[in-house]
Amino acid sequence: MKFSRRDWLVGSAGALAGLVLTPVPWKLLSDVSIWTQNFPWIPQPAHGPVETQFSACTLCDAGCGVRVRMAAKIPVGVAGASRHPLTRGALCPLAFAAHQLNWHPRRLREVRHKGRVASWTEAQAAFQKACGEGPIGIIDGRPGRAASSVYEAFARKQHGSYPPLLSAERQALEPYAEWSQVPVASLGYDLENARTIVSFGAPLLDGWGIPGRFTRLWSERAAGAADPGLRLIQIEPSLSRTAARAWRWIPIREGSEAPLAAGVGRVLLDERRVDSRGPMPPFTLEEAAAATGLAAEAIRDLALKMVENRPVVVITAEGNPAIAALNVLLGAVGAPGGIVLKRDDAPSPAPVEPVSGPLRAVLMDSTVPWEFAASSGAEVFRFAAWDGGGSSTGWLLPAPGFLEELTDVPTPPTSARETYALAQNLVAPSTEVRGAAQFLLQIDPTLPAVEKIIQARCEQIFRARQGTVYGERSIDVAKLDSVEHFEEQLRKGAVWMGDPPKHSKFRCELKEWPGANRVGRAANWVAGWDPPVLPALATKLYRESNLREPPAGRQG
Amino acid sequence: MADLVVLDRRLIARGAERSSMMRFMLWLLPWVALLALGIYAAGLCFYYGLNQTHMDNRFAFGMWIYLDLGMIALGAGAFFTGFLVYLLKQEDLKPILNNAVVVGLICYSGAVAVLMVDVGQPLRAWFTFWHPNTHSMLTEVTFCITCYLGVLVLEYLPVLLRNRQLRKVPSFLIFEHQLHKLVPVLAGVGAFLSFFHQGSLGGLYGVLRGRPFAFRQGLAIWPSTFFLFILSAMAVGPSFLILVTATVETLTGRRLVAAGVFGRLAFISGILLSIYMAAKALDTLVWLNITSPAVGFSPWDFYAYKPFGSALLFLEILPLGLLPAFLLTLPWTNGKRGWVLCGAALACGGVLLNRFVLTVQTLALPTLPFDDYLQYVPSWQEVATFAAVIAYGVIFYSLSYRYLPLFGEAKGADKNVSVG
Amino acid sequence: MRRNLFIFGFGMALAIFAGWTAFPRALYVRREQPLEFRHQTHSAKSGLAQCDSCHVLGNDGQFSGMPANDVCAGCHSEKVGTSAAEARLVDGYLKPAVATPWLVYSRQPANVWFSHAIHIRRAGLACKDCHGNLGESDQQRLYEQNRISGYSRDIWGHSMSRLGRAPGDGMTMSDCEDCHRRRHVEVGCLGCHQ
Amino acid sequence: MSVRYGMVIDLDRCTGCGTCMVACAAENNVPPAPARATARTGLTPMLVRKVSNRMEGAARREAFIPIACMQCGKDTPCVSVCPQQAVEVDKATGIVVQMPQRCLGCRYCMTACPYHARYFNWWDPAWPAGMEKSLNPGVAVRMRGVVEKCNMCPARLHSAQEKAAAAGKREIDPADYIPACAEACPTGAIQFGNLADRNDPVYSAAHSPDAFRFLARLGTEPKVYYQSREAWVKALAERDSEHATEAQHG
Repeated sequence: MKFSRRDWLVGSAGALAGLVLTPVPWKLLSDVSIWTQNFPWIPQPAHGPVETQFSACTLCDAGCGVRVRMAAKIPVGVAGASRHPLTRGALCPLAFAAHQLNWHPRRLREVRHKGRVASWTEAQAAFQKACGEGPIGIIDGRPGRAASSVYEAFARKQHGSYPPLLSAERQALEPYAEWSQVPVASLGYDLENARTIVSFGAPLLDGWGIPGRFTRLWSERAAGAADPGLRLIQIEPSLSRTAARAWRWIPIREGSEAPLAAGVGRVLLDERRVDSRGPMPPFTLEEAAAATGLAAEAIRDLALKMVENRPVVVITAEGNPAIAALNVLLGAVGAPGGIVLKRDDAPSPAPVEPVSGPLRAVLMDSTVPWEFAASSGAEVFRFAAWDGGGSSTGWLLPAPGFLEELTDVPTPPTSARETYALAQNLVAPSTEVRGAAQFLLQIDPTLPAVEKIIQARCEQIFRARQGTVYGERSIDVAKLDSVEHFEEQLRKGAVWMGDPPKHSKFRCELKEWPGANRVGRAANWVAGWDPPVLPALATKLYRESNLREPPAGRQG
Repeated sequence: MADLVVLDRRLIARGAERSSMMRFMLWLLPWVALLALGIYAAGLCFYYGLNQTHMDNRFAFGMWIYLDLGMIALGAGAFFTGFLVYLLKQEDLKPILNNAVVVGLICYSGAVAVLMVDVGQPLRAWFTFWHPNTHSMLTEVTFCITCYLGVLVLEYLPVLLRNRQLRKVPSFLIFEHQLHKLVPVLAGVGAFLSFFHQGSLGGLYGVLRGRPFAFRQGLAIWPSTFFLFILSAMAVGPSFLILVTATVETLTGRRLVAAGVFGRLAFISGILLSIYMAAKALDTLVWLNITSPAVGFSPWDFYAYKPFGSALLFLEILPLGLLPAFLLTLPWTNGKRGWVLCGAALACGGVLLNRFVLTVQTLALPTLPFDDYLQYVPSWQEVATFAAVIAYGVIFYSLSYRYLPLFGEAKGADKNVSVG
Repeated sequence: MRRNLFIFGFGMALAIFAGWTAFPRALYVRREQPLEFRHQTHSAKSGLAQCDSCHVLGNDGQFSGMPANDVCAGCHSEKVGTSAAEARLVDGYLKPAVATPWLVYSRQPANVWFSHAIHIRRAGLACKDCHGNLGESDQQRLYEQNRISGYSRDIWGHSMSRLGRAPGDGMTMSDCEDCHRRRHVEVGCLGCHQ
Repeated sequence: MSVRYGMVIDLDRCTGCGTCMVACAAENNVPPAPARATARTGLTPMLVRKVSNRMEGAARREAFIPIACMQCGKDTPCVSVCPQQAVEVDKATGIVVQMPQRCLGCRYCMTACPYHARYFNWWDPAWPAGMEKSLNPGVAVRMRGVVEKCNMCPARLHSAQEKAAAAGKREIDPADYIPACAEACPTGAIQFGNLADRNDPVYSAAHSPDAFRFLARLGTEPKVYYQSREAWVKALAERDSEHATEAQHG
């Protein structure tokens, strides 16, 4: 029999009817619906055992305590460690996405020379050659670490230079160091005991110093109260975050901080509000008023507010003697609640005397701010975990990223007490990276190893038998049985904090009222944030909302 | 080409005068081009996602939803004429019926097509049928529109089967005959479904208690907009039919319907429009004085934002509401074609404005006290996608008109045939 | 007329036959496990009688699922026996510390949250209530992957009709729902989704 | 005992640092913004908004308002409108749950939300190469074309429940379940807890004289409360409070 077209139609009709009685349509529908709910191209989180580790954040010199959530040995979340005595679990916004930084598109993955890809051996050879030819300069963004002493030792041996590079907060403390002959590293702000804090444009609530420390203090003692126990007076031309939340905001003309300080000084001295015979400021109250755009009465009122509720301390964004002088006038230097000694001064080794002639080469540690430019002429060996862009001169050497190397965290500049912590290498670097210290050690194996220096530092602290270790529980160092135990605690993410020094008094006086000269770089997008890049999720803050200005000099 | 012309001739009903193949092609050409562009734009949206549009998190609905609502309102003529002819036995409107079905089919299929581009995961759109949320107006809309689209297709079939070539297949003839008996039933079902989804389209915004500008008190389980939409759709449906037919008449240079038909449609349209206006005025008063203040929004604030001043409200009620209502009903204008067309146009404009206010203005207005008033301008992809629907409509209508007896056999008529 | 009927029926029968036989074969692709593993060998011979001697439920509620390398290394630190699989395990995975890429029969979609702790400790379910007698199997089961959804055939269950399934044969959302209904445990979306 | 999770956010404590936003995004695997994204097309389940008393100079005041899903408890606007039950109010916890895998992306719920706390995935989720390794394993990544919002960090609730079950307990330890934003807030401005429990700190905070809710008169009973002692901030609660209206037109 022959099949006609019609037969075909009938047959297929039957087939269609039949299909309905098979799993085909129904199963396909079900599978497709599952597929459309879990498209294979959607990124999948890695699975594996979840654990919690404690460490310190190494992205700026505040060294906040962090709690890292790890899945399958990879950090999947960062949060504050409430055990940390200064930050008490508070962090800056960027730290919460820091664990993603190691995959940042600008992560430096290979050695580069003048923009071209090179190798570690070439870099090493080039550096050794340079060492043979002339003095080497080593720039260290965060003095006081174990790595720092490696640099110092190397500089000594090579008769090179090791100039201290001070952060904005440290430079703000410089004038007092100068007037009192106390090393700047030994000074700090005793915010915990202050009752009035007068900020000349310092972003106290926006990442200044140790971000968590002041925000915690402020939220406990000031936030929302009509007459707070801690008065924050913000002097700033624009209504910043800090100004918006301050007890008083005093808007002044751009750059008229020094005249205002002088005016306030005038009032205090004329009206005998301070018991010091300090030098008279060069401005009259009227001149100050004219310069700042405030009414003379307003300046007087400010002066009275300053002394109304003591102790009071004045904080500046950058180093500026003309404002720092106020603290001397108010007797806030060397007094509780003011600028205090953070340790009984240990004799520090004589600094490496600076090189007279030009430097042959400069080695920059990965903590040096990307904006920092080395002295011209010298061959640059810059270590960095992220490429800030725009640098095709000299060598660019990939350094360990977030939590990729063991490093110690010394006392942050603004702290009123000495602290010490360790940041563990929780993550295995994806590419071959080296820290500057490691690099130098490969060139000169006789240098002290970072591990050894850390052990020595632990030994030293343990011998002194003072201070407390803040781990799962807080334990007095005196109660610890061995230095190993102490070091183990630190390696598990504990923080050591020293006791207040025995004799904290020191004298600090002024010959004449200093002139204004601003030093140091003003606070960055989030003050203190050192890496040249921002975590990818920072876009939430400046692109997906109107909360913050786009980053200045920071790669998103 | 030659045999194409032959085929074309064969498809055209005997005795029907149609323009030459060439002219018809030329007429279609621009529309086809527009259609192609739109399909490309829609393709972009499918491939790259809705970031191709200018909608955003606060302007979550854009011009697509607005024009969907508009089209479906204008397409209401289909169900309403069916309702009049078969259920209210207004036999004299029968000549307009096929035309109404085609217009309805175009509006609805077009709207559904655009909706498929509008949703973020079209592949999962069918979940609504599998896990329906019976409390959602959108569920009601989805169900009714899909069903009614089916009804429209069934209503269109007999018209299609009356094509000269298709008639030749005997079984088709039988089928068509059977369908014909069914048509009154279909009209009934269609009317029922349409009442509901026209209503639920109104409900769509009326239930938004989070948007006090659109939120309305309920009668039974439906907000007042539910009923206002049914009324307004019924009111403008016939008006739109008048406009379409008149347009076709001018394009083809033929009288397609008996003189009386426009008058009847206009009168019905006008009466319903005036009822609608009364209802709307009442509703607006209730909203101004009770609904809005009750939830902490002083209603006149909504009109404090330019360009959407309160002028818009009065524009909708007076020149685009009462005026056309009069033009369409009053004997001394109802008779005159010009006035009728003008009235119909105003009426359609009024309802389009109403849909615009409810969709676009609602989203532009702030709710939180620290929100700002928002602007939104559709992207070319949005515009093109929608233009494609218009093009599709024109093409579909042209083909139907050319090869199917939309207005019965157009006998005689003057010879100066232009397009169509 | 009769002829039409016959042809119609023929087409129908053909479709039904194909739909029940050829379709399932076409829908799933068979995949090899990285190693040849027999539960029975381990439970009987090596005295690992209990499931939790390898699949551990921690006190924090975490379930290990597929045992990690160090668990296997507990016995297989050096080659036990001479089979090729053994060599692959020790040299291929344990020594270089590469996680064994097991194909998991009961792997659920990413948006599913299932807690062994809750089902075992709180509801008191036994492993075989969901996984059937996988533990006694003396053969390594065939892993069939759905070409469309990408999940194991075990999720839908072996019989296409889903009739008369043994426990562990079928782990779809409706299977979860059925069990919850039977035990009168009501949970919302959050109960099982993430 | 029924649980009703909610928050009390102290606006006088909020410094607008944005920590909650980043912590939220990291916890919930929210992708970073693609190049073309703006503040209007972003994905910010927790969004801090800057508001002012609309004055200039020394009289100007600013405040920061963290906005997440308000977890409306009555006539929840987004629940009733969803055509295919992708949104529900969880019976056990009172959390308004959005299930992106069920969502078809019609965005009706977004138009229904008076707080604009719902966000649409306008782009395919994408991270720089390798970064997906750092995603939170407890949260499924959402695909393009669906709506998402704050589900109160369900992954944290899940691990708390798992922990409780492992210890043979039925109720979770409240200390184990704190959403990322509340945990991250450096000033403790965000308090999270059980509003149904009279002994819970959030209960008393929510009933303090300074507490208020935005657009409370819509009658949707939000479970996110705010508090402030400043009159002009309180005045932002309702649209027709004279201060607010004056602020618009002034």
